Amino acid sequence: MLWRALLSRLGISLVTLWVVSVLIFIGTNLLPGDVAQIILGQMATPESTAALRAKLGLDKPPYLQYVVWLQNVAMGDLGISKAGLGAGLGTPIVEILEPRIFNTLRLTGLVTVIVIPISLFLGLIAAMHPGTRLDRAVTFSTLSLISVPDFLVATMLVLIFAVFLGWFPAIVYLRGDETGWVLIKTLAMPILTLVIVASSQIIRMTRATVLNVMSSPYIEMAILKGVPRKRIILRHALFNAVGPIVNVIALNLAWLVGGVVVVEQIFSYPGLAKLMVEGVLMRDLPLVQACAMIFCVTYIVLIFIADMATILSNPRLRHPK
Amino acid sequence: MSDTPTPQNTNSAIQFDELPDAPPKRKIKLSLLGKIGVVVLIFWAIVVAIGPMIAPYHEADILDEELFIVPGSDEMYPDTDFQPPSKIVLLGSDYLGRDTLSRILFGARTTIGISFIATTLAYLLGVLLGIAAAVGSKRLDMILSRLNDALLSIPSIMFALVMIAALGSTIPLLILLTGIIYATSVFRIARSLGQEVMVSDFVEAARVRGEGLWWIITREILPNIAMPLATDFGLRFVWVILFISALSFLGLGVQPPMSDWGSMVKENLPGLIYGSVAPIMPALAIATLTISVNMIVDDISAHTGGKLAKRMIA
Amino acid sequence: MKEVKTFQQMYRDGHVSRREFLAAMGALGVTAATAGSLLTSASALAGTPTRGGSVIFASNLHGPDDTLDPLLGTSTIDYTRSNASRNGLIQIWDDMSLNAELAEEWSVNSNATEYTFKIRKGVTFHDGSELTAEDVVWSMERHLGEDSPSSIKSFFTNVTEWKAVDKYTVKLSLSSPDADMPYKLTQPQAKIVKANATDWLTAGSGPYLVDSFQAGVKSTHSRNPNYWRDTGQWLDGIEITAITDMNARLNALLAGSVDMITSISPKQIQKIEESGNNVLSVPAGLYGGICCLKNTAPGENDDLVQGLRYIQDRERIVRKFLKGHGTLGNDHPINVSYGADHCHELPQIPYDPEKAKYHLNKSGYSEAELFVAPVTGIIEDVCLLMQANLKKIGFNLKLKKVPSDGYWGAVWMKEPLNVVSWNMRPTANSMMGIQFGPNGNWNDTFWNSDRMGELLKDSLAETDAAKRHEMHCEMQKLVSTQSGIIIPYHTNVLDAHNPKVQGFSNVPLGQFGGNQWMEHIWKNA
Amino acid sequence: MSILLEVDHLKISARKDDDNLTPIVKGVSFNVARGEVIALIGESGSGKTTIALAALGYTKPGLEFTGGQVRLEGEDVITMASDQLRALRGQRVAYLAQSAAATFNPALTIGEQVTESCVLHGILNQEQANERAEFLYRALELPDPDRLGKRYPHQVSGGQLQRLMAATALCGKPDLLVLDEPTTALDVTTQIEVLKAFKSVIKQEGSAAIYVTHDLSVVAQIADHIVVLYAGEVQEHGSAEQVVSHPGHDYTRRLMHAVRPPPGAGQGEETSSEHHREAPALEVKDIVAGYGKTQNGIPSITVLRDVNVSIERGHTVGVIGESGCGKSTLARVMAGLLPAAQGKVLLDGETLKPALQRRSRGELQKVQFVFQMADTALNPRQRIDHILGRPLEFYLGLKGKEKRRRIGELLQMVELPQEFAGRYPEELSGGQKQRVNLARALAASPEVLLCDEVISALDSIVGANVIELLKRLRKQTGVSFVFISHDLSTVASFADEIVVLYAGRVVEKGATDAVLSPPYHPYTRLLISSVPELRVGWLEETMQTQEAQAGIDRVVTLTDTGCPFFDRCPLAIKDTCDRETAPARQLGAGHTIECHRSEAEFVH
Repeated sequence: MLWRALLSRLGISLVTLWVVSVLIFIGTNLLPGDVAQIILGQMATPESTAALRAKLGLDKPPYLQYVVWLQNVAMGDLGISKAGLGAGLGTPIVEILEPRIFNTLRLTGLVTVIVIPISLFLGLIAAMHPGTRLDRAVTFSTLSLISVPDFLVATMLVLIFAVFLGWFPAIVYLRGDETGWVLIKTLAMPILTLVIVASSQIIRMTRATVLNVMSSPYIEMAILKGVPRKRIILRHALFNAVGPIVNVIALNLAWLVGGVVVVEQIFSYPGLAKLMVEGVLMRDLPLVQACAMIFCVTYIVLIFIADMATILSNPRLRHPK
Repeated sequence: MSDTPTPQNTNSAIQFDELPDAPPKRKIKLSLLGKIGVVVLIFWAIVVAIGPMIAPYHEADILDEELFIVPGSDEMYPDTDFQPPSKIVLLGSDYLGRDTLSRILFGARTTIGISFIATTLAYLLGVLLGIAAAVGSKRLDMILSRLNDALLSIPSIMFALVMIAALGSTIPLLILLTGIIYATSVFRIARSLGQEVMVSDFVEAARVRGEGLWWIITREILPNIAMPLATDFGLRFVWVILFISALSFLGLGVQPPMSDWGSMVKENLPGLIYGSVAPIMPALAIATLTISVNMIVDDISAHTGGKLAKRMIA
Repeated sequence: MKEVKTFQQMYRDGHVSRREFLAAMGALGVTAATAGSLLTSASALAGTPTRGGSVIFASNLHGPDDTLDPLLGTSTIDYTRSNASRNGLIQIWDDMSLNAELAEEWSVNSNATEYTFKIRKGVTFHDGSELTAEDVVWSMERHLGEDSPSSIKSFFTNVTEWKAVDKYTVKLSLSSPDADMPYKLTQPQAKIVKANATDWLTAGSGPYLVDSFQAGVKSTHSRNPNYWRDTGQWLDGIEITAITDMNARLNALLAGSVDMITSISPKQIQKIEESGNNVLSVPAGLYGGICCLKNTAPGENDDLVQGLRYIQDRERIVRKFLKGHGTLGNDHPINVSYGADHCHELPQIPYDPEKAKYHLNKSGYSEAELFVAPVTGIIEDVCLLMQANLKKIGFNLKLKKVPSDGYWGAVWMKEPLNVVSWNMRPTANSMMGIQFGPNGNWNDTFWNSDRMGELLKDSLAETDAAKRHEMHCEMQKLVSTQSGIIIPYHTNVLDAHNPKVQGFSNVPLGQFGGNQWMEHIWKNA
Repeated sequence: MSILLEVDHLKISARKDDDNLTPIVKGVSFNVARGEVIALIGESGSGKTTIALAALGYTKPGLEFTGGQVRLEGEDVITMASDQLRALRGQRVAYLAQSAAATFNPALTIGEQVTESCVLHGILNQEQANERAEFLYRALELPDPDRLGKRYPHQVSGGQLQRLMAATALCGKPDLLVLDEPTTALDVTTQIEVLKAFKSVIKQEGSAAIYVTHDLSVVAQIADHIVVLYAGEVQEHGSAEQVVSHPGHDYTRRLMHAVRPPPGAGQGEETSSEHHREAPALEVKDIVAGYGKTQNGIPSITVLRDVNVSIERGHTVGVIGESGCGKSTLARVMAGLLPAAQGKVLLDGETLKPALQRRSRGELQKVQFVFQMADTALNPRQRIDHILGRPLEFYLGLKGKEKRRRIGELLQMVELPQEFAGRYPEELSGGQKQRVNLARALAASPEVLLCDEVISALDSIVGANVIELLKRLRKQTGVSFVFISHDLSTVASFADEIVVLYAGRVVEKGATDAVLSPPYHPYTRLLISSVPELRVGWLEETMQTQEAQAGIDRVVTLTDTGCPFFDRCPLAIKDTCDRETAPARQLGAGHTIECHRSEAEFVH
């Protein structure tokens, strides 16, 4: 039963991935302008354009282009970026991606490490004392934070911490060899922004889910058994709230990888989202496709993991009759 | 002799009437925060209706320098941009020397209007397809669900970015894109609500009666999922406002000189370092609107037992 | 002589260029010789150079298409890197004069069709090999041919061949006369790199080595210990990056995260100065403008264009949008920064809504659509002001905002009314020629005038200063009355830096003094 | 006997949103002595559970104490601080909830949950607690006691969970047990088993108990004293013997009246034969049905096998069996909601299409389905007149005045006031909703009504009234009924014929009298003997009998071969019953028993 559930989720993920690849291919090919012409820029002539089109395989019918592209992607070959292509060199996208992925993962990782304990703690505290001042403070502040645009949060934080207080640098400027405290300090502003935005959602979801579980009969039973509040939350409620919480964490992680354009833009952080925006601006189709694939794969993998966690946390599936 | 008075035993019926099944459902009563939310919401609704009429200036008007001349001063060309609130400009002026208040009043129609239409579109699409998936064949459900999953997996800002880069920035496209992007989450909710209602006894009763699909959808299912969907509409509306603001922030919003709140924040950000209120005011407008909608939704979903919250991520 | 003093102060503050200063002095009747003695070098005013330290330079734009190949350069960050690590044959100095760089000296034949360059001996690339004529020929030949990826290959369409006469002599043959060729060779794309280069990191001979390079992220540079000349090279190291968001860029400077930021907005100047940082404002010929295509409606209607000229509130634009860091535009590109070629006799077109109304009424149009993209600083604001002012006189100008990406391919030179931005060219001739000449690559208002062609050709050959000035005046008058270009303003090159960093020049051809600051700036400890 | 718990003028109210208090419990007083079982009896809304929970110093969310005291050994639990309460709960007073399936945390092992309370209170350490739990498992006759603690709640059956609930409560040796309808959700055969276990353990442990129920017959078996509650007030209070045999109060008598006599011969009602015709009104032949993919006519989860039932015109056929036996599935096959994998459904002798989508409107009209839960079967967003009007419009094409008139008639038929037409379902009580549910089915003027457990969700008095209504309607309309229920007494009092289902097979069928009198199928006998009788001492008597052994609760398994009842049957013949399909023995007119044993061997 467990394996069946896992396999069916895996199947669904793979199908979704395939649909995603088709959508991305169609979507990016909608971008205006002939790629070849864009690469050649204002110097394009009919002959050179045709030659480049042939070189890039753009003279083939779209479905063939798709098949070739999918094959290459599956083999880990994400194509050649327009960057430097004119000189006959080109840059393999993998090379461009590598440092960006590293940066994105580093930021996401640091944010996650901070966000998860904080949000779980605050969410649980709020759920443990519903209706109290603490709960209302948490509820109201998270509600407010998810209601304001993230660029405002980011800008206010910069003004306070970087410009007025001067504690942290206003933008991320990485030398590449930072470690430990220096690294944290350098990344402080984006981390702070993302922590605030992401944790608000997780706190709310944790609180809501735990409260929802708290209204179930087995929690009432635990109360009537004289189980202390702390144990009720941590042992009885949390276990059953794992599914939704893991899910919202997964969604937030996916957002951290691909959805933080505004934040990366404001802090000039060389992450993946910013790379994709730059790719769109340059009409660098292979680059846009590669980034989009990475985001979608991340999303699908994270959701798959969350589903796994949900399935595994369900004793019915873990311990069949 | 119990739940109805029958002729034989009217006397005892009075004494031992059938006890009510459950206390009558509590009517939704808003908390103080919820009430504040409603007041703010009504305020913005009025602004949408009559904002441009009560605005002191037109949204495109760049105020003349003469307006700002302080009597007695020999400064002939006083600054007009990023002016603090005064009698001339109640909420200050923006980076070009336009009246912030007027632009917020005009912008309410743009921002709320676009978001509202986009959310409505998302609902039309999402509910239609979601219910189709819920009541339709397994194969249809599979196709729609996978397509939906795929769309969901693409970061929405990226999706919008590529499409706007591809097709140009126009209001109809903005609405269509936002509608499609948010239809994905509406789809999931409508589908799960639809599936829930679909297996309920009263739908089964209608099926046993021989009712057609259309009747079942419109008379049995829709009325029963209307309330949770309406609540969710509020939340979705907030996200759409934030999303469109983010797009505006990235420069993909409406055409100048039309004002929308998101672009207003962006274009006036340079004033922030001078302590200008120009970027703060539209941000506050967004925040008051979104927070108030969220407060109302929060209140309502507190009464529906957090079911909603569970679906939000489902 | 109050005016002289004022100008002196303006020059020191960087509000006027040397050229402008000299021109202004001329206008005031001060002779050139006297003017020269009034002028003190910017560096001398700033203080004494010190060795050591490093700076972080933040440009306004970068991305995965950043390149170390000079020929592909398209942005400030590419030019900056190019100047840091490579040399050209010829370079432009502070006073817009041509000076020897890798070419020790050069000569030209009488009809300007053959140039001979003497290459400096003993120059080595960063990998230690010697720079010779062969490298020059290889580097320059890459600009030739239709398939060349060079972004300035159109400059060299008249090149017949580059030839190494001996190890240190190069000969250039042209198919048609070109007196501006030396200026073209000062372009950042025309740097000399090692022949058959494969490793772009060590392919240059410039003052700073490339230690690391990540496109769209940053590059790091350290002093070239074997540099062939002594221009200071005060800094130990340079880091070059970009911050795309204008506010983020400013915040970075204010917070001390970077030392130099390019392309600041005039609105930010007050804050920068309050914060104790310095603004470098170099008057220049660069401008933003509106193109009305003359070959199609509505731009073909002279009255419409004339009406749009009168509706430009030029004074307010310079006063308010540029905060004074710019000059009034007179609907032709050649402003005072071009020195003697600028026609100061031409009357300044005023803001006159009545005349605008008259012309627009006469044109028969009551509305039009203008394509706007944020291609340069305040162009959007200018269009919004124009729109608001047109509204007052009953003309409905619709603004169609489009993204700046793809703008040059999809909108510019295609839509009837669009916006444009032009960088300053080294000479008035090259500027006029490229935009309005009969063979101009980018005749973006599709205005063709035989007289213009004649004047361009003749002025290039004219040696008499007065006559040349007269010809330029005629050209400027033609452009400002007959072409479809509307130029309301010229903006200064605006940059900002930490006050510890000093020694910037005033070359108006790029950021921080023509993008060639690295050799002679220093940072006080 | 010393007094353990004193409930003294207890008042509990519900706080509404507008801060008004609605009294729920209106000054209730009673005492519980040590070692004594007090039953709180009443219908839903009487406040019995609320009072019981007060013994733990607990109120459900939204309720609050507004007066009186609940003294445990002289100490008022209402005013206790939360620490004291925590110490009290689980240690001195333990609670057993109605639905063990919901009150066990699905994520934790049974062992942890059983021992949690006493370990937390420091009564025992984990090891001792485990031992104690194991001891209790044995005492409660739970299978596999050594390993039970390591299993999860979903891995054991409902009846076992209910007993595990008792183990949880008893683990800390509390002074007082509060049992809240602990057997209501169980099948009769399981209920008797659990009751038995409770009773003996309570006796062994010597603890006092408050037993909350609506079922007088259950109370009679277990309680020493009975407190009868109505609308938050005590109606009668006395010893079990006294209340059961000499009810003093009007309401108690009405409760007694609603209890149907135990099933037996001679209860079936005579239905007039004037509606008789040749062909049965509805007939199912050789039905095989189930869920999942069907291969070779066998669904992957087969629920019904070779089922034959025929409903004569104007007759009532009762279908009886434990949960999971396939009763509802049979009704769904008849209605066409679940197309059968094999077999035929005939209406008036005409074969119906298996799926309802393919049946004609006229065919659909003739067979109407009455759903079990009126709460969910009525669309909460439709007014009663819409609910009743739709079938009138749909089948009969009635409109306007004519429709309104007919709606009025229908309401009259089900004894509801006319003004209910304008109400929404949630404004009605459970019994009223069930009447609307019936009226909707009647609106179609059907020939056959399929009633699926229509009274099992109702309180006894209300349920009894609905049965009376059904009897009247049958007389008035001559409609045939298929009456599905797990409650043999109800079926016995209403049906002409009974079909006994076990694990998807018809094990016995025939006229009501024939089925309810010997010879019995062993399973029928088990069912009959499991129905509690309303007299003190019945449980003890039944515990001695052989049948009780068969009641040992096992998961009903669907078998492909042999008799499915094999592993519970006291008369099972090894190697025969588990291998060969039981033959159908004809025992007189229409009476069939499927069993390997001969008629003579059936225990009489």
